[in-house]
Amino acid sequence: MNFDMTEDRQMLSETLSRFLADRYDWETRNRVAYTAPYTDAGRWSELAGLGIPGALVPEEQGGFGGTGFDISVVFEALGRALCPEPFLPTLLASRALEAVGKDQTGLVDGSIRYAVGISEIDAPYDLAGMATCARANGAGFSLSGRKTAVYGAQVADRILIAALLDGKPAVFEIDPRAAGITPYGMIDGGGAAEVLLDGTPAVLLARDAGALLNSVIRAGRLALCAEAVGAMQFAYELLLDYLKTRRQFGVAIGSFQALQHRTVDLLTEIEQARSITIAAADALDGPDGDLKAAMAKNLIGRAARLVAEETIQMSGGIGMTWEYAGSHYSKRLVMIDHQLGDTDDCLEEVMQSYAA
Amino acid sequence: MNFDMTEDRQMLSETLSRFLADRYDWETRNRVAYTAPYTDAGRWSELAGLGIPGALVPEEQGGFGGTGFDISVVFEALGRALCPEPFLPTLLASRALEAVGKDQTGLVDGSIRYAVGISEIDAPYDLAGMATCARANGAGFSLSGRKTAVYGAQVADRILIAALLDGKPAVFEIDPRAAGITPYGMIDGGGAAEVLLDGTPAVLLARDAGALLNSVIRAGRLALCAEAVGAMQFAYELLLDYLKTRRQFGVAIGSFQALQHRTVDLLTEIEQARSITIAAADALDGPDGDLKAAMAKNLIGRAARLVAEETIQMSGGIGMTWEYAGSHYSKRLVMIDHQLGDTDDCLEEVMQSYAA
Amino acid sequence: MDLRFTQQELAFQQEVRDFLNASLPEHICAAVRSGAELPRTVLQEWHEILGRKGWLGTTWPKEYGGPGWTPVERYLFDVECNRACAPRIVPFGPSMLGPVIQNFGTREQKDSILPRILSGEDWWAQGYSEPGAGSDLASLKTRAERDGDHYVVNGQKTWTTLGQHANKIFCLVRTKKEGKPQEGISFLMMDIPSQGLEVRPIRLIEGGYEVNEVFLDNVRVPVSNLVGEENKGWTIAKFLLSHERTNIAGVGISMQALEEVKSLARRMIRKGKPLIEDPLFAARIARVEIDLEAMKITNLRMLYQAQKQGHPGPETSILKIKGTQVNQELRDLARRALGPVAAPFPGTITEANLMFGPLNSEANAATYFNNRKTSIFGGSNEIQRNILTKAMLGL
Amino acid sequence: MDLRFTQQELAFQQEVRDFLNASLPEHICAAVRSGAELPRTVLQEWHEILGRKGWLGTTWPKEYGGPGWTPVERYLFDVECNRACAPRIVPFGPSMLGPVIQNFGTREQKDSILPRILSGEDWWAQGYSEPGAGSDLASLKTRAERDGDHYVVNGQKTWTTLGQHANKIFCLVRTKKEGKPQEGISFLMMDIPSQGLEVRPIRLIEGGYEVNEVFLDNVRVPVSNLVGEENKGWTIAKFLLSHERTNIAGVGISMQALEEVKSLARRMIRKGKPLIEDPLFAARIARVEIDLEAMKITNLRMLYQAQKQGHPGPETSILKIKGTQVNQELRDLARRALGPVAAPFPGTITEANLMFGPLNSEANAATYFNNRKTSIFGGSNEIQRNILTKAMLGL
Repeated sequence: MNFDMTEDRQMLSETLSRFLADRYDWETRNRVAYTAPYTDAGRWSELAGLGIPGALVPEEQGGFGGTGFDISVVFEALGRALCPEPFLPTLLASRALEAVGKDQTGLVDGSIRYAVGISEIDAPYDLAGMATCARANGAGFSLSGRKTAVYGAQVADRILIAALLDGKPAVFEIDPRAAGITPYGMIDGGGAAEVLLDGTPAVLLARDAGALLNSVIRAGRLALCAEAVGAMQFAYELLLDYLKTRRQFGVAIGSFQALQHRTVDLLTEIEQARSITIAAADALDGPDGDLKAAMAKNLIGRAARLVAEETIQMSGGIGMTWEYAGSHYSKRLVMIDHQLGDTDDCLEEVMQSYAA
Repeated sequence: MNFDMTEDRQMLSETLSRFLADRYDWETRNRVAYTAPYTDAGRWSELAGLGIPGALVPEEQGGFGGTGFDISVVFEALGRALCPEPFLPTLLASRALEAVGKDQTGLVDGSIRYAVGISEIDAPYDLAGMATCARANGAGFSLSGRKTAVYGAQVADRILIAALLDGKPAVFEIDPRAAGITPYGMIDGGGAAEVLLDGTPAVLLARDAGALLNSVIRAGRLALCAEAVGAMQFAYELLLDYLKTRRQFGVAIGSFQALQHRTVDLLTEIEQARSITIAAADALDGPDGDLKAAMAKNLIGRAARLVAEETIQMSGGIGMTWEYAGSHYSKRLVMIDHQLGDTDDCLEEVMQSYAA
Repeated sequence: MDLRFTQQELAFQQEVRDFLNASLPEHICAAVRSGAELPRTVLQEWHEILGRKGWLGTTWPKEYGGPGWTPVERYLFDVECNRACAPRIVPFGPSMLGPVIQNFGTREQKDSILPRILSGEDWWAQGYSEPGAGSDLASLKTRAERDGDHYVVNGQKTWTTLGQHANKIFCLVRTKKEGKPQEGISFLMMDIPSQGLEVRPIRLIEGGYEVNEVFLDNVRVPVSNLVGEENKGWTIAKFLLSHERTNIAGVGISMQALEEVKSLARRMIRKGKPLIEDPLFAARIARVEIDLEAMKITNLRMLYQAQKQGHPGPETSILKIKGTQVNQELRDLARRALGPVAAPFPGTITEANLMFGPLNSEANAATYFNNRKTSIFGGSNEIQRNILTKAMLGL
Repeated sequence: MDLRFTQQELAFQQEVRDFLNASLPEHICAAVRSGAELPRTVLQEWHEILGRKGWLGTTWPKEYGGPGWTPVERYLFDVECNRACAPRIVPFGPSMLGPVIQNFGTREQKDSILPRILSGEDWWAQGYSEPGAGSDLASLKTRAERDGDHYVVNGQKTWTTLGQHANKIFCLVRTKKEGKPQEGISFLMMDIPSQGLEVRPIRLIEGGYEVNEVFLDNVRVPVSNLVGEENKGWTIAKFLLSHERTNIAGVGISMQALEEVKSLARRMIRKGKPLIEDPLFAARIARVEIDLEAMKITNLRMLYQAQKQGHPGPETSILKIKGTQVNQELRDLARRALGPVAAPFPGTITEANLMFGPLNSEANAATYFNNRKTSIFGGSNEIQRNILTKAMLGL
């Protein structure tokens, strides 16, 4: 049993955090987060140069990481800085490309941007309800349907699409220029797009890809959990600072016991969130990977909402303002629940394990 | 709109409360609550003399009440004093007898005690899962099956039993001496029994009695809600007294803000519980009767558990002791959820109203 | 015990419904329903419609040109307006300054100020909070010093709701430094614009602008703009705090929000079925529906008490606490119901209606975030708990 | 980062399992599983079995005859014992007084007291709390006055767990009135029975007896029964508070309770299906299972920290808070699962096994009520929050 990070991962974490502190200050963050195209091409290249995408990819695929703990280290640091760069789609794509043995050089060096379209409006969290389908089309395939909230699709060079082929989920690659892309900013920062497919030409990457997609989703869930842990920790530190310095009725508001006890409850939930994320990282590609990821995403959904709402409430009016960094952390913490399976959805997955 | 009690009901409430204060002191209460046969025959007669059973029965049936507000006034006073006398089975029986137009003189004057057996271990809250069934038997019927937690059955002169007849719930009357009665005390005070039926002779009171039984159950739910409101109010007052008088670290513990705010939250939930009970009483025999009773029982289940647990916690070790009245209030408040449909069951009934 | 409204009250309710049917323009409803920020023109249009009907000063007695409604009638009016998706009346003139002038103003103030509120001509803002004094008004620092026939005001106000639209503002200012902090506060009215007065909008968490900072730099205010006595402003502040609490629970708003959540949950599909059939989501709706059902009665009970006593008691703080909890829970469900569809930042979708138009729910996440304010502004829920502790628990 | 135990730790775990398989008598297991109060004989039997194995003083170093386990080994031992439904070791001698004597006792005290704890010969009780000083030990009033070679002790202790079974008790007493309240407290051992010492059981909410009041009326205690220096008892109290917290979360107990809840929910039928298929009940189980899963890791993380630092930090209060929440939630579910079957007062059913025997769950409601104590005794969760506030928030 060892809860220390390896030296390599510690260095990765420090490198990334230092870069974000130096080159991704709060002003930059807010500009990128809320202005199209919701990424900074220069800084993206720099991040690639630091090896951040590579840390999400196994060695056999040209990277130098790709395990659960590599993913959690990277996303925790991104979450702490609330970095809006589209690393989530990078990770999702990498997991899919890994499964089909496709070259990831462009992904690792940052020169090719990927996005992954799985969710649909009427089937946001389940593969079974998917309506997008593929039709064989001479040598290739064509896709029809609509993928919703495809993160990073507004700047993607290639998009991987989950679609039904012979009634089973399969994975295809498309050229975004051949699809209808409606980009938008997200309320918590960063960009996404609706992807409309109407006979869009596509290359088949994997047939019968249910297991592949589950592996993509559970890695994505782990990443979101780790991001939330980093964001919660920082939001908590901001709150502590506020409680110590803000005065009301002649004393620091942190001296009010009702707020003290609520703050302790936040600390407790953050530690629990950290723990379940460790469990999910550890289990990622083992037999319990799906279950632990669902457990983690459920606990994170509950804890992150609590932290988001309580830090707003306890910071009084300040917590409601755009100017205060805490408000942006709260937004991200709440909206993470809208990605790749929400609290209830993940709980239902855990409940399914009870069926005799 | 008028939230004052009528003069008659106010008098009823005061009469009952005064009787309970004078003739049902705490020592008596604990003796009756925890010693077989879990009723005091003399005081039961006195209560009948005061007209308490009669208040649960409509005028046409020999009583002078029987509306939702009559029921809630009586049970709130009983709950405030934590009276363990078996008025719940009296109410349940009265509703059933009323529906079939049977004479209730003995019920009103307290000379005949009734109990009502509906719940079964595997179908505690739903009529559909009932297994007890009736067989025509020459002139009459015989019943076989088992009814669980039949309140007041340990002293009942007659027991009404819900059983399947031709696949539909029907209501029968039996003589307890012809059934297997296993009496016991309940953890929160008062008595009940398991009723084992093995070809037990029975008189049919009502065929196809689903609606009748629903009317019995919703009146029982209302009574339990009102009882809980009375008990919560008293437990809350005990807590306030404790917070004001108990000192720790040199000050009254009520001066700790964390406890203050939690106490306010109890007050809020108690007022909400009172309100939903008023709504259920008002709606009792109207078109929304079942729905409002289910709503009330759900909210009461949540509020009562909160009040029970928080009053124990905030009263420190004292709240854990048998000697402290508050602990008995906590027990009753928790165990009310085990009678006639629990929090989840009632919530599911409300959810069913959403089905398109 | 009788939960029914009187025949007279029911007739009044019908009258309000008929009026709303006839007079609330569809484009205003639609704007409210969209959840987006309402422009000044929409609010102004609605104020003027109400003003023409004589229904803008809902708490005003007939002698001042108000409708002379009972608390129950005011409650019914509020609920019906909310249910019909009418904009909320901007309260600072009609519901706050109006009653203050009626109770504390001079003859001249009554004559000059009240008619211009009723007509919707003046748009008032409120300057209470300061950066260092949010819920703690006694510690406010903005000072007004007498200079001949004028006060000279210096300081800063904040959280001034819709101040960007206002042409008038009333403020609490410090006119005496000695003595208890509550003493030495005065109630002063100012024009916008005034020399030295600057209104700067504050952007809120979801990206909208509805509150402002107000900077006061040697603003000269005629002494005739003082309401009540100098140094007695605390009395007016307390009067306002306990004055208008019939709609503090926001029952009508929550009823409307519940309908929207249900309607949304019927349209969104999860695992091949409407979301409302998902037991965990349905359970969330049912719990809050039950809480709301109880709160309706709690609200009526307190209204009944207030009507009997002539004034609302501190127990109405319960309505604020529970009312905001229910409202915020409903906003949470509306956001949650959308799943990934909740993601877009309102306004960033360039192809209108292509994407989220049919769901008509683009603003649900923004509304959720914006509504976190309800438990903070206007006396935070923590302050409400302190009030209740003091008043009801005697602690 | 590596969640796996070492080969050595896994071997140790297997050794504990083998031991429990071989040496934990079935009748003891059954008694624990029933949820009923355990009689002294059962506890004593188990203590002696552990004593013979040398595993009763789980925290003791080898030099004092203990097993010399690491914190991880102690954790594994605790969890395996809980999972196997072994009785909990009554901690006052083995886990509390033992370490105190080892750290603060004289040579003579070590020689005379430690072996009798290890053998299970002495049964110790703890006299800390007083009616006026529960969580607030500094205000305790029981006083010990020197009279030649003796102290004369007067006062009252309360919440003395299982004191009715004890033949020895250690108490915190006041030996000096002046100065800070924490100063002037001493740590004193007494025999039971002693002239003037009376143990009176307190009945708890569910009807059982496991705590006591201890009345001290001119009890004469030899000065040699003082542990450590006079007036330095506070140091010992603090040592104990931070000493043994590896099992404070009760992970093993909760794992066992979760299995019981699931098993119960598979057997109880609702609406024609096993209760575990009811989505609302299954959701309750799943939420607490997830919390427990997280708590396992939180516990290990803190164990790891404690092992590195040599002592547990204040953050272990998190384990107490969350541990009791999880445990109490599980007890709630076990009670809830039973529906009406939870009603009977244990012991009042005259026909054994006819009614509830097959469900083996007669005590579930009683256990739920009894377990409300876990968030109160041993430093209430409010006290834990105060500790965390002070230590981690610097407030």
